[in-house]
Amino acid sequence: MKQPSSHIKTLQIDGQDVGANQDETILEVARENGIYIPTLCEIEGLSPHGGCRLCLVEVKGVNKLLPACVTHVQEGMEVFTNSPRLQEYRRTILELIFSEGNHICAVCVVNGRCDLQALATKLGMTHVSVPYLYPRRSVDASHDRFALDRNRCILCTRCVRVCDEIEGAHTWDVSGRGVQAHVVTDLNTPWGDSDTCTSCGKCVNVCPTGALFEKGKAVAEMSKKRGFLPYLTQMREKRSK
Amino acid sequence: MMIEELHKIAAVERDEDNRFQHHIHVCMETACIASRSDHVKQALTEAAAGKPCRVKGVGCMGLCSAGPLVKVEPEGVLYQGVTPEDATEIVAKLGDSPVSRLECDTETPFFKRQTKIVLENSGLIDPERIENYIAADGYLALHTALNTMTPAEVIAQIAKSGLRGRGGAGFSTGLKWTTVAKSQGERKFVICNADEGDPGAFMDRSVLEGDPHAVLEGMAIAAYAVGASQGYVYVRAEYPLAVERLKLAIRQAKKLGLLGENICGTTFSFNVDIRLGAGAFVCGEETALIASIEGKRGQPRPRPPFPAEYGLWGYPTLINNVETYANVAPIIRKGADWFSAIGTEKSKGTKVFALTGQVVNTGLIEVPMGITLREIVFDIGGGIPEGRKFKAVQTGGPGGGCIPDEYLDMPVDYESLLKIGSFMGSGGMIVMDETSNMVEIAQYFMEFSKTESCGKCVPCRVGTAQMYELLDKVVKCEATMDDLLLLERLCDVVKNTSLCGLGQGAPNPVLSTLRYFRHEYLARIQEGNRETAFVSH
Amino acid sequence: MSKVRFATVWLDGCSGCHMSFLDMDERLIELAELVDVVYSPLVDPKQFPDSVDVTLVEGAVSSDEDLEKIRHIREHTQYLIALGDCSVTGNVPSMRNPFKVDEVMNRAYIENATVQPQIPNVSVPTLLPRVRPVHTVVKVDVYVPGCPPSADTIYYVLTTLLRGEVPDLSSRTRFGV
Amino acid sequence: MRRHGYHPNALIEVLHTVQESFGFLDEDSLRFVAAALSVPLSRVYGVATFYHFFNLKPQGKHSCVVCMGTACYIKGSGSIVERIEKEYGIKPGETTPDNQFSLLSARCLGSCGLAPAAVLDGDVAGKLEPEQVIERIREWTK
Repeated sequence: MKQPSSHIKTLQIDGQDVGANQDETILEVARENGIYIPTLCEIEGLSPHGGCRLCLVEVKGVNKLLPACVTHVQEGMEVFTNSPRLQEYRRTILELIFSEGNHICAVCVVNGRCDLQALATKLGMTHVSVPYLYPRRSVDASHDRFALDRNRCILCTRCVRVCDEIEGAHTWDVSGRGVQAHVVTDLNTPWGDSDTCTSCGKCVNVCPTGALFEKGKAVAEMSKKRGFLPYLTQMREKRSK
Repeated sequence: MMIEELHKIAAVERDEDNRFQHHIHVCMETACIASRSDHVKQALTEAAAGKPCRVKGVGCMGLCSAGPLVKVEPEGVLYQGVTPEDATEIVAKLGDSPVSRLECDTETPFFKRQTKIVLENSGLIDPERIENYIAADGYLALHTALNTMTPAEVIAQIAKSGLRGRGGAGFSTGLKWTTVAKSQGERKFVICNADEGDPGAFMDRSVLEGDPHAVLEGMAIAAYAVGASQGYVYVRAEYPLAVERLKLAIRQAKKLGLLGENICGTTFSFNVDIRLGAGAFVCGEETALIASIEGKRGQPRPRPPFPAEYGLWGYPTLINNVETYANVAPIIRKGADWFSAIGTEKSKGTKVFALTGQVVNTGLIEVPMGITLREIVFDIGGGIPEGRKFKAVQTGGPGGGCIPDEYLDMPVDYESLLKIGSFMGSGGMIVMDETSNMVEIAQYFMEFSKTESCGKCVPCRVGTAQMYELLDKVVKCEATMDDLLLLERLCDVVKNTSLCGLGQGAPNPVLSTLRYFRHEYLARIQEGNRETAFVSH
Repeated sequence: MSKVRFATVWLDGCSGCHMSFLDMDERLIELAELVDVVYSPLVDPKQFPDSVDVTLVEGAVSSDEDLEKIRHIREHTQYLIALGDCSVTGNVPSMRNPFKVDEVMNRAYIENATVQPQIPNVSVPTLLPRVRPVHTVVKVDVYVPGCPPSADTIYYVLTTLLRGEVPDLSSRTRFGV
Repeated sequence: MRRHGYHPNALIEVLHTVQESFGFLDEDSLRFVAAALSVPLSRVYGVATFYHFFNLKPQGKHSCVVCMGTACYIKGSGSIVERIEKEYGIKPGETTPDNQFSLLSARCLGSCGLAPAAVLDGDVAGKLEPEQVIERIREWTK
């Protein structure tokens, strides 16, 4: 029998034997094999962030939980993606996210098309058992076409990353820290006044919630178009070759 | 710099010292300067003018609460609470019977029970003079390593000594060095973590202020061992004196060819730069510290890859803390066997602690690993003031725990502390007596973690805020048993799902106080229930 | 077997959940065979009875009156069902929570009033400092999110409970809707 | 800035220098730093607000930094802050309306042996009582 190349690793995910390239993450391999691991800050085409902690998985012999989005596969790894403990942790993390902002799905432009809302349903979060924090957060509607409602921002930094890595403008960044952290444009100056923003709308489309949205859209009217992201990444890779 | 030159500098310095019959050492560290030891030194210098007596500023002598401290050698008389007005009298009584009203008894356990490696020079040498350090065998280890040992032999010595990281987690230093040495990279870096952020901890500040060259020498040896040519000391901006002394030390070492190009006549080159922190506790976490040196927000990133393989600007990077580096030169100089004879089976050597809180002797101590908490608190620390009762001792900072009296006889080492829900941490040791309320202490630490959370990962960012609110309810007697259950659930989630050590450790003060002082939580909850019951009927 | 004693209440909400309840249409007749509606905005009694088997709660707890009501109801109900986002999360009523009650009142009754600006204070319940989801005040047995939950969802929840089973809502409804 | 070679990595060092010279970081200097180091504006802002050492608002003429480290906390530094709050109506991080005096808190001054400690206009003082601190501040604000 032919020895497998050292670039190919074999491992088990939820009892299923899978093969993977050595530079792949657990998340990528799981997806290729139709195994679902919940994610929120992660989006294909952007660098990983590792902040939402929803993709944490158990690996046999490792006493810490590992984020599937950044953990690379290893030979003989035994991964468990959906233990009762992980389900419980994920639900609590979702509850923490919901408690942190002011997420009122009923009056949100992406109601029905929101990644956060979909996860709550999928992971069986029926209510939020931690107290709501009800922060008082500001809205920036100074841009002609788009608006930012920080009440719905979950600090996944997809907007920051897409603006930096794909558009190259780095108009967005995170300001402050801890529960006070929030996204800003430029020097915390109005988005509409920004000289660096190209109004390309990439941030709006990658935003998982209704925090960034197109103006003129009413409740449940906005859907996010994300096809551009894998396309642009692919085209750029081609050009640089 | 050749070995002969090194010996010559040492000889000249010793000769200079020998010209004086008496030496007066004045502590010139932040805490003593705050009690105006700078004025004391000035007055002593004036009083000693023209006499066979030399006045010199030195590092910490340990008993910070009794400052300003002044020591007279060779008699070994220690004076406490000295004022500038005492200067003439102290000088006049040299060689005579000491000034008894100022005298501090050095025969007490506080002085007798300590074992000094890291602090061997502290209080003896002038930190602002490299010659003084050299006269105390300084830079001999670097010379030995560079000229008589291969990098692999240096690492082998460190590994054999059993030295473990003094920053808190206790990772094997030898193993860390090996990983960096093995990692491929066109450049490598050595970083000294001096972002001592634990409240109630000042070991690293004292070492940097009292013996900066010991740290630089340790870094240089480490750089030689792992193959790095550039080092950074990441130090808190809140420590201006430490920064100043470090800057001076780097300049002096460069001038003598002990840092810079072709050190000690070899091909080895190593430069050190200082990077200032800017008030972010999370930057003590190594990946956050690296981000900060790179000029970014100090947010940690998931590990692996570990900095040893992928660190500063993507290059293999060795990060150790101040105290770890300060152990290196003595180990090379005196041998791994000497070092590993001190301490316990798994925790070798000594540990420096900042002993503070409700204890008679507060200050800086260095003790062998394996000493009991009782010895530290009651013998060295002199017990609890005003006859009050001991309640707990907190170690490990905001990620550590409160240890009750039932564990006072437990040996202090990495494993034992972990077993009882605390943590070695960097060395803060805060004693609490019966007047301390443990729920409030837990809330105090949670406030710390909440404010210092970088905000990157959800469990730490939101979880610490939620736990703080729940603790606040308990403190105000407004919490229910359901709140307590929720608090415990959040502790579990935050501990196990947070990205870095800050979040993973944040629940520990709550968990340890719940474990040992649960009745204090319950009392406040019952108190609250009684009040509501009263209102509703 | 006697019929299940059934109630619905309407706290701070828009009544949309009750409308959705009525949208069960002909299935209401089927349910009426199984339950006795002993208290509801849809029926006559003004006093919440002493013992009720199942109560559907629409709306969040916003005023001192809501608070008193829900505590009383909880004491006299076996199964309490939080129906709809307002009772489960606070939803739209809770959008005032980042602000102080005074600010909200001023905005609504003074700044934005075109005739006779004045803050109502006679024979209206006092607002609580914060709108609260029902489960933060009393124990809730079943959560039915949705704004509003569909008639199908409500029908499913009730029939499942009446069969003595625990409803699984994971794929049937969500926040918002 | 020349000293730091106009390198984007030097952002924090440069911000330290700017704050040392001007006392705080205003919008103009942040813009200038961003342009000179070729760092995006939002990153400069993100970094400046991440670290508590940096101030984006001008500070009072005098300052009192009360240590809130554990040792100081259990020896009553909280009552010092409370006393100042009561007397001057400002919380840690705030400045009196006349810009005479800023109250700040520190995580740990590393002077735990002298708890409770504070830094009064740059000098560390230890074993403080609330009244002692108030007296010092009164001298400033006379």
